[in-house]
Amino acid sequence: MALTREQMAQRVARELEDGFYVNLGIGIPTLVANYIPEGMDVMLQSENGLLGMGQFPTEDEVDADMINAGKQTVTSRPGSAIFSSAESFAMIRGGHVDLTVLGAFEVDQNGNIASWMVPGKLIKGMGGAMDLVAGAENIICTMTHASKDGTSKLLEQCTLPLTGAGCINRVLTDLAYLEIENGTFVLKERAPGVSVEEIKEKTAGKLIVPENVPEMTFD
Amino acid sequence: MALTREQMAQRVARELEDGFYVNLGIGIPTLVANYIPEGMDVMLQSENGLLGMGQFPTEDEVDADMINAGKQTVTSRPGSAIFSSAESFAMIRGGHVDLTVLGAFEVDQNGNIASWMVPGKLIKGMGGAMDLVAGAENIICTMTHASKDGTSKLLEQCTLPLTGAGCINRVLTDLAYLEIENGTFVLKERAPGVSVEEIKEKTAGKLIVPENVPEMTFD
Amino acid sequence: MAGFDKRVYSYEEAMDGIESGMTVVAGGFGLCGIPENLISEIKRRGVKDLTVVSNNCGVDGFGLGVLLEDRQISRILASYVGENALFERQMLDGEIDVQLTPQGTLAEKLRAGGAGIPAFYTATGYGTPIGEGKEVREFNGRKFILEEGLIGDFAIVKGWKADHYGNVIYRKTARNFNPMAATAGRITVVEVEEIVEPGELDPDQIHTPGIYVDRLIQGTFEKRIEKRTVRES
Amino acid sequence: MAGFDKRVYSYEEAMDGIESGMTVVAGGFGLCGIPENLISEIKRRGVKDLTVVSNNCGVDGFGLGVLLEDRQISRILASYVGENALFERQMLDGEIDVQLTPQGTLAEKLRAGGAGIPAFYTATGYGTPIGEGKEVREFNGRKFILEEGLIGDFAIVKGWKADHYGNVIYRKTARNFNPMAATAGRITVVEVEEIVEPGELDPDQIHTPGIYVDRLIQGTFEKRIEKRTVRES
Repeated sequence: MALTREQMAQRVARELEDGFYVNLGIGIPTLVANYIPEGMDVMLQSENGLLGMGQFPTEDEVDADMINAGKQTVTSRPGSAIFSSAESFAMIRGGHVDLTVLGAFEVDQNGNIASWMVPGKLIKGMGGAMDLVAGAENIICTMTHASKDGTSKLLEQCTLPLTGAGCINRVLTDLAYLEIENGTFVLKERAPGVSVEEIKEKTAGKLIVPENVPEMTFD
Repeated sequence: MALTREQMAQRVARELEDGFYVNLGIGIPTLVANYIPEGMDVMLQSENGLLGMGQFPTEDEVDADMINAGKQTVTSRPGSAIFSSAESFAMIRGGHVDLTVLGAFEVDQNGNIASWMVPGKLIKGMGGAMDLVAGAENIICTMTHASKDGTSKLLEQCTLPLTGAGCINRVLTDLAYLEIENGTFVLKERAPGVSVEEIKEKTAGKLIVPENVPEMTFD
Repeated sequence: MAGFDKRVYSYEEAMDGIESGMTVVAGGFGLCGIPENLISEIKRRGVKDLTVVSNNCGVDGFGLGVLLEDRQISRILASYVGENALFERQMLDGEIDVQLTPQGTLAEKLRAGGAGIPAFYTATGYGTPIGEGKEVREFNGRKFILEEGLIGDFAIVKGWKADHYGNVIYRKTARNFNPMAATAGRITVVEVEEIVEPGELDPDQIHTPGIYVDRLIQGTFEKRIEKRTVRES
Repeated sequence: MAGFDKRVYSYEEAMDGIESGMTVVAGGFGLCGIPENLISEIKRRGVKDLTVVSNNCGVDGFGLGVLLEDRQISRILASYVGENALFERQMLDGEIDVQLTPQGTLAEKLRAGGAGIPAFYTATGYGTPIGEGKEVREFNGRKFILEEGLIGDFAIVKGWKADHYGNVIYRKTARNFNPMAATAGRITVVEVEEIVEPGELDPDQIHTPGIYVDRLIQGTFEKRIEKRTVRES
């Protein structure tokens, strides 16, 4: 069975470490915040200029001056810091964020990522995504493994305009967790009940399948 | 009579305008602060990171955390702002300071300035001088017109290593106030009792002498 | 206006000198921390053919979006231009030239422009359409592209508190692009919620020193919220 | 050290891992805002062949000057190195390689290094000995030179107050180079006068966000004054 969005978030959360500064993109990445393991502390960075993002506000706490990078009203946790967008991207570009999680349309075996533009469709802009992928050493892409018609999104070469070149080394799809090494995807884990065959079939890029590919487990 | 240091500062102060942000170098430039005309407000920038420098502190006010760019203890005036050195030089480099006054060893007819290094002597460093001359649109150099043995310091071409190239357009010496235009010094005012002849004699660079060169007056 | 008193008392005076064809740098992220009233004044004046530099372009009927109604903007540098149907139509119709710029690069272009840095290298956008036509250069085995600093004829900024001298403090994430915008205008106009006497703000806590500010006005703000997201209390 | 608690409780722990041959970026201007005790710990450890990046090099017997006594520094990037007889002798004897760097360029090199900008153009130093051998480029009819960003193996920083997470506030002109230094260390160590609980500092008023800080220690400071200049009260 393919992973649900929640399971994907849950699996990504296992990559967190205590004391990590993390930037979570919109969509599934945002859900990762709900699965931070107990006893572990993670600080969320919001690229508009907030380190230490808290929960959504209660109706009483709503403050127009307090939003996240998705433009949603938020709160900050005790010990947070607020700064300009230039400072925020200095952190990002300078590699100070420990982990970035973001969605993608396509990823290829050379670590290229396409996530911001589908030619012919309306282009809304890349926001901070290009800065995030260029700045973080440590990025996890979350995406469905293939489109609904079965077309792979893990490619030999991205077909859509890139967000970043050679910057991705970890991908979590609804079918598998893979790493990218030396121009190839390496299958590390598969979703419960998903066969290696199915993953092979839905991966267009070069794929190395180790002898033993453990199944993910979820409580 | 050549101007005294105090008269030089007094003459420079006439270039101030109400609302000017000004950076004053060490030496005669520092004295300019004593001659700000009454009713005029000028804000002093200190390049270590202070806008709105005040007087020296009283013995009771001395604070090791409060110094100027000359490393002297200072105070700040009400409405001052304190910032990092990167921000301070962003202001300077970005041309936000209205007037910079600094000393020099030599200036030449192309607006080059040498003020930081005499080869063979110990080199202590340029501090912020190179940033200041490159950043300000509006710089006044204060210096003696010639050395004690009569050698001119207003040259065709600087002989000492430069602090900045083509950045000076106003010079106040102990003998004259000059502007630099199109590769030549232009004599604008002379010190009381100093003859045009003496200035000509002590100016090695190309010098234009207008028909009428007014004498400076001091109260 | 004598000495360092930057206060003006009408929005007309605040935007005096703005003309068609100028470049306007605007602070704000989404609808948060935007100079609402300065934008309204630009609309009122009807100046056209503006180049706008701003992370976003407001929404239909609010923020910079209001300048679209009379087609006052002909060119925009922004990182994200969704949330705005009128904008999309004008973009698709070719009425607006949109230069999409990564958010961090946009922030840094303004910071550089204000700081007298004509250009800098960044890895952001290398190998993407954003890097096309830009100089590529390698430092320590990694590839970077050259991006230029940027300043505008006017910068319009929303602060929280300021003193007469134009020393400004921002509030929470309404800071965003405002501090860089403030440094990057030939004329910088700041509107704030409260103006206090010089000496009332702690010099250590000024976000935008007054040297960057040419005009200062106190206004009232709607502060519309784009995505009100709440949890059960 | 769990989660974001950056506190350490000895200077030995604070400078753990520093080795001979490393590059150390130090905050401070003159003797103002210098990390006195972190410098003392470097002296105590006796590591040699250090490259020091700092606006100044202290005075004889205080600040970075103490590292000269046992010849621990072999190279320094600074804008001004007067006020130090021992330094002058080592420089003239060729024992120290001094790379004089304009103050604003030094500040910007650290800011760029910390911000992931490998290089930038500046007019500062063009046409001077500082520009020799550096790429010259024209933007808008004016000449600029290329300067590279810079980071150190360690950054040593003096703050005023910080919370456990390493969010730091500086006091008055002791801020100077400290905020940039804090961003430009592979390991950034901050010593402060007071450590408070997370939540006690206003998030809007943090000068150095904790993300830049690896270790935090509370110390006591002599704060020697280099030029005590007073007026009659």
